[in-house]
Amino acid sequence: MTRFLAAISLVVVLAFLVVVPSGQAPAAGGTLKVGMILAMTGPGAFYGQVMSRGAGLAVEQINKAGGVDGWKLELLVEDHKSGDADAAVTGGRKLLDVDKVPVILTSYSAPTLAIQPLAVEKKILLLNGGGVGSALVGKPALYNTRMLSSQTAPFIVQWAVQKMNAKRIATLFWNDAAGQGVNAAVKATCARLGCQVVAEEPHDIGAKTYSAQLARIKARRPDVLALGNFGDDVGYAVNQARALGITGPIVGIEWTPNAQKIGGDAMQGYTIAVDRFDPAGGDQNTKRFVEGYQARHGGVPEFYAANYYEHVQHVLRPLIQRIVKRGGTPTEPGALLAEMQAALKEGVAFESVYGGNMQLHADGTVSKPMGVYIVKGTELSLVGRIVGGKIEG
Amino acid sequence: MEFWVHVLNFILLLSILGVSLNLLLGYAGLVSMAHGAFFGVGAYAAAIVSRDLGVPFPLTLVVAVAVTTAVAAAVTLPALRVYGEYLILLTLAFQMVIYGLMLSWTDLTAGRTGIAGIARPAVLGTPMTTPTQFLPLIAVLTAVAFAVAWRIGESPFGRVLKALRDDERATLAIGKSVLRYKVAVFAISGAFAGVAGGLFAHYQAFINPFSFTLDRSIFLVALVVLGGTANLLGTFVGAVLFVGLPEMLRFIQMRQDVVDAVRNVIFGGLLVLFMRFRPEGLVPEHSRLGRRRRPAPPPPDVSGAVVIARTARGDGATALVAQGLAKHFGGIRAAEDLSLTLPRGQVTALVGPNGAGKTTVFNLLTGFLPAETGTVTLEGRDVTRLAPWRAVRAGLARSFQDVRLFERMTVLDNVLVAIPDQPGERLGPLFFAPGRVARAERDNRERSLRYLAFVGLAQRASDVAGALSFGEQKLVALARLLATEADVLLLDEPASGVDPQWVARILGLIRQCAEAGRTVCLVEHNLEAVLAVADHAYFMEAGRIIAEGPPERLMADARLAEIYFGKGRR
Amino acid sequence: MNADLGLAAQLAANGLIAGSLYALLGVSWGLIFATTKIFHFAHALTLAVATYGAVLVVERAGLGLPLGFVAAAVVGCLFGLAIEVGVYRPLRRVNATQLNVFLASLGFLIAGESVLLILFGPEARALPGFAVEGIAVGPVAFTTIEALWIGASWALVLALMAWLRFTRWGRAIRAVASNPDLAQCVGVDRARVFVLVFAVGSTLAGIGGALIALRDTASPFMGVQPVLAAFIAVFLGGIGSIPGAIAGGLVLGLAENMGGLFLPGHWQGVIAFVVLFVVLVVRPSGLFGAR
Amino acid sequence: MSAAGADGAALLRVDALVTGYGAKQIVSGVSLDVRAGEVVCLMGHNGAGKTTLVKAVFGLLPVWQGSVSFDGDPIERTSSAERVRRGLALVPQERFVFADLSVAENLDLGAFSVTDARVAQERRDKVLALLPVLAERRRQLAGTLSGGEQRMLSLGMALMMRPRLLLLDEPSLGLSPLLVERIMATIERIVREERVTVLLVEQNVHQALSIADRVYIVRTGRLILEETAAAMAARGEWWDLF
Repeated sequence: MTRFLAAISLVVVLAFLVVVPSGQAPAAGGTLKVGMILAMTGPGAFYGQVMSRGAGLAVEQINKAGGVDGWKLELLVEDHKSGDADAAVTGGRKLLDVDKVPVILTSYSAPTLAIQPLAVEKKILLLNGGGVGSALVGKPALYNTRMLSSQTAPFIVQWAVQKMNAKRIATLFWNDAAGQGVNAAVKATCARLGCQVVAEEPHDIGAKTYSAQLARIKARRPDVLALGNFGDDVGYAVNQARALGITGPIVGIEWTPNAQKIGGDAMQGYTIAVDRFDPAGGDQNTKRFVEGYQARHGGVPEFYAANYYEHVQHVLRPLIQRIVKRGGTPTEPGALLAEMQAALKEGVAFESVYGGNMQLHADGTVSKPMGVYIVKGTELSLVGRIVGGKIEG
Repeated sequence: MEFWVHVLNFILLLSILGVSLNLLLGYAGLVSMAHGAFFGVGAYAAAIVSRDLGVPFPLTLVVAVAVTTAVAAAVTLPALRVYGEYLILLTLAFQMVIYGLMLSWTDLTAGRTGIAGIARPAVLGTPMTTPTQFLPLIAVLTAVAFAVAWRIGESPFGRVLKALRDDERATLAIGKSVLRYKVAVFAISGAFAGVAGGLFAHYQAFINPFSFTLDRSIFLVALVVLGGTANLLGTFVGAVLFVGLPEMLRFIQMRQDVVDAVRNVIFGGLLVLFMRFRPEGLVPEHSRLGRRRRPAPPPPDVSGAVVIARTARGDGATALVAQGLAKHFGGIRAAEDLSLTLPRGQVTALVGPNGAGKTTVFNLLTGFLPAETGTVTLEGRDVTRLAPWRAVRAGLARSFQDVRLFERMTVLDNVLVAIPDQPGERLGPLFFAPGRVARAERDNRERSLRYLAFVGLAQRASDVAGALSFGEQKLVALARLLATEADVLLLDEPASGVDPQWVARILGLIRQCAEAGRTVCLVEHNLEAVLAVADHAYFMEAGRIIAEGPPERLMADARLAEIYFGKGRR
Repeated sequence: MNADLGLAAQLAANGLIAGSLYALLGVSWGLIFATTKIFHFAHALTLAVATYGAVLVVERAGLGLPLGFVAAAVVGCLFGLAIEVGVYRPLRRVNATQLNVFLASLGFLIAGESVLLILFGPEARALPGFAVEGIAVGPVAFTTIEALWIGASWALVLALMAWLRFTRWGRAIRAVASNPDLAQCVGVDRARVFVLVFAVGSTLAGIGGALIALRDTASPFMGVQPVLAAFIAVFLGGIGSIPGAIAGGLVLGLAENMGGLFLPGHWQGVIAFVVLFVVLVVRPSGLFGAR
Repeated sequence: MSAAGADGAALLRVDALVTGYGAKQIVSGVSLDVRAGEVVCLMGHNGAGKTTLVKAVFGLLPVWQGSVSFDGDPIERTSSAERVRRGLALVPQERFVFADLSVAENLDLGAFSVTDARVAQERRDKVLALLPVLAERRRQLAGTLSGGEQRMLSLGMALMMRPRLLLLDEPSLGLSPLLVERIMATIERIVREERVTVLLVEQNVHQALSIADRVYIVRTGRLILEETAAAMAARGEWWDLF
């Protein structure tokens, strides 16, 4: 018995000896480590995969070109298991303590909120391109490069009221900060524009089955169904709403090729207001990204890949350049975060793969080019631009 | 090293939870698939009172403990009625309901988004933020948790829990309120989970339902079982191995998603292999590691006969009178108009053919079965409606035909656990009057050794009971029965299945008990034994007493012989 | 008012759809549990593995949906057998306690799901090839997939009941479930019956998985939720009773959905476990159990 | 005790058998034999180990030491199902019918080892003729039968197996004297008409002696006496043996 335990202790000690030193290597001069905490496992693992590919592509492109002013980038990915705060914090601690990363790219509202205090404590920059919960606004050190649901949702109500003549609107939304943000924004906008929210149905993320919610919605006979959900769930929800005999227009704030595949024919006419990444459109930046992605991974990139590509290529790169230019060291604690704050104070606009620039704000939100799109065939087509808070259709 | 300190903090937090579950699962044998939920209840309680009411840190922990204790005790009440897979399922259902509430009751819990910005505890005005700053607090509380759990587990209280785990009916039969112990251990377990939950909330400063899933509950059960049940060291070893080691996988150059999957494959595979090849876990219950080695008990120089003397409670000529007892199962008459008297200091036997209802009589007398009609009077006191354990406390105890020892406990503990009114069975004295508990324990151990000496098994005191031969087990059962200090002893087939040389010994002991003033009633098929030991006998057939008298006279009755051996055929 | 009636009708239909599938899964798990007394959590893995079998056949090999269902049945059957022979039988040989068998089952599930993840990746995989159309009957609307759920579930459940009732081995299974010792006395080989119930139960789970994937896609962790529903169906109905498991599945499906009359739909998942909790507390023998 | 019957015609021979439950040894070295055509009765007080012995003979419990041979072949390592195929049948002491199955299904299960439906049908007809009370209740659930009827059914199931050796564990337990008599008469008839060899465990000494050829008495897992039924009956008084 004792020998058995002794053997186990030996294994533990040896494992420590083997493993710990390898993690102890300090950030060598010339390499800047970029941490990511993503949904690598669990129901959202798809997003983690796409996001890490996006960022990875940018790192490859930069390193192949000799780095940013001599600084090579290295990507370190940790897993938050699709929303597990414990995993996010442990992964964050590892990135901060062992790898000494000056920046972490995160996704999902909850894990982002969970590691934000660590970021403040260690003075590191936090970039989020996935989570859209309204709780992400105004958090020190955290900058969102994706428009939050509360920013995009009002426009879809506006569209519904103006173009679809909606009087009665029903909402079906993720039961989390992101979905609730949509629902709240829909209600507020409705109150302003004189329509009525007749049903509010939250659903669990990844529920796949919405029959109870949709039956309740159908019974309230809405003119328009507004979706406050994301990812694949959009496809399932639209599909099931049509199958259940909800015939009115369906509007939302997200569309992904995968959701289109799941939704199939039912997606026809689905309308969204969104800061849309269009792989076919855009400018030089877009092209470099899309072509690189296709060459590396095959297939057209999702906007989740685009957002994290952007983080590295269009946010981190200029920040590092600015630091180097004024003679600083970007890996120094707090350097990147301070530079970000300084850049925003100066009103620096960052480039984007969405076509044109994006404007980051001091409260951590972003403004990107927005539009209203409708599904025709299996593609989105632009039906209206949003400029300065107004829809131009 | 912040990261490794963080991992250590996590190991400590989970080992508090493991200890909490080990008290339930390892000591009391109660499965809980809801420990993830208990953990969460504690965390949310602390977070919510901190967020909404601005309650400061140590107080939030108190609230967390109070709420979790109450919730755990409330779950116990339905859980008392169910066993085995039902308890698994009941606690699983509870886990899912609590998790569902955390997700869906968004007004209170903020749902999936979670509660952010939970206040960090402050020491002298500076908040604790880093893992290193937290470590002393977590370490101290973990140490306290282990100490308290160890104190409980290795005390007379813990001994009753183990008895409960090994055999619930037999625990009732030695006069312990199974209900009280079950509720208490669930509540204690809940309190520990509350401590862990509250600490966790303040440590992470953020909680959401993901930390309190069924997966976490499953992980905890696996942790305790793999570490070794009823051994706290095992839980700690398990936490180090299954929380700490996987963190090292982070440093292996592999894709994160694959690493996580590989970790799960290893973990799941280990679970399967352990169940097959080492079900007792890494550190088994009776491992010498993790507990004080008990010195071999010195054989008492005095004979055991002193301890078997009757503790005077009444002094009439009859100890027990039963009148008009009846019981039916469906349409079958198990007992009908049963009346009998047990004279003090005598041995009375119940005889009759198989299936006549003799054991049913014992069950009716001791409250294991509720009688439909009739009364049982013990020393002039009506004990008809008493719960079995209360009947024992009143002085009426029974043994079982199939012995029912607590098989995973030592022989000494089997006897020791039966001694009534031990101060260490109550949590108050256990923690606030340790001197009294220790003195009582010393006395009781000595007393138990005397009981064992009386039955001639003192030298086997530190053996595990399940390893004894059947005959020896019967003797231990007799010692255990005597240790309840009941005056009236109902012995169900004390000599059946025992080698002849043992039979004589057991009968001799029974005689001695009677001579020492205890009242004995026995059911026995070995009629020679009845002749040898009984002063008086009742003859039963089909749930009725049809004759009584001295055994020799009953056996001379041709009519009774015909009933016993069957009628000749025409 | 009319809308409320329509809502009730729609919710009832939803309940019937979900309930039929729960009944099928409940029967598939309950058959194994009643006969072997194994709390077979790894049934969830059987379901997922079999569904991936179907997806591979249809998507990769392009062999058409009917063959996909055959694949689900065959893979489920073989996989269930492998668990019985490779995991449970060795445990029985060392007289493992019920808790230990349960933990081994859990361990196998955890490991197996991760192997699926490593092999096939985390993303949801569709099981294509079914022409989905909406069907409207008065105020009630559903899809052809859901019609298939109901049809296939009931066909399988009734076929199983008939098989158990009228065939020699069916009787042998019921004999072992009813009185294992006596079954041995009449020469029924317990080991063979165990193998048989794992084969049959796992086949049904495989088909159930493919039915689910038709509407909700396949993923490595897809099995747990349906199998939890199966547990609930079985314990609602009363262990050991096939009709009980069917009724339990229907009650569960209806309770979850009809709850929508009073509660927002996202409480669905909670309702199921509240119902289970209450039944276990108030009537542990199940709603339809004899004892 | 000496194993009688050295004439070699023993159908069942148990030699120095040791067995028990879990770690508990209940039967400690029993040797006995049953010759073809005999009715041998095993007696002893409760807990003496009779049922344990019979279960080990039938294969429901593992044989720890010693051997069991049937018709000259060692069978102690074979499964119960195999022993049934060889011609053993056991009617257990408790739970001797499938309570949730109908009478007809119970009987069919008795003939489980017969794969030919016609043969099974024939046997069933014969059993129903022998035990007419079952014929009337064919569709009823066995659990709803009276105690005596359940006993009859259990005998019927055993007969469906066409056993060469029938092990009966206390068939009279829990029955009224009248029913005991009927069961015993039925057993006697079965022995006569079907030429079945029987090893009977019985507490009802008078009844057992009336149909038994020889008797073994068991006490605490060992045989303490073997004699002919006639010699046993001649004692007239058995208190000392139990």
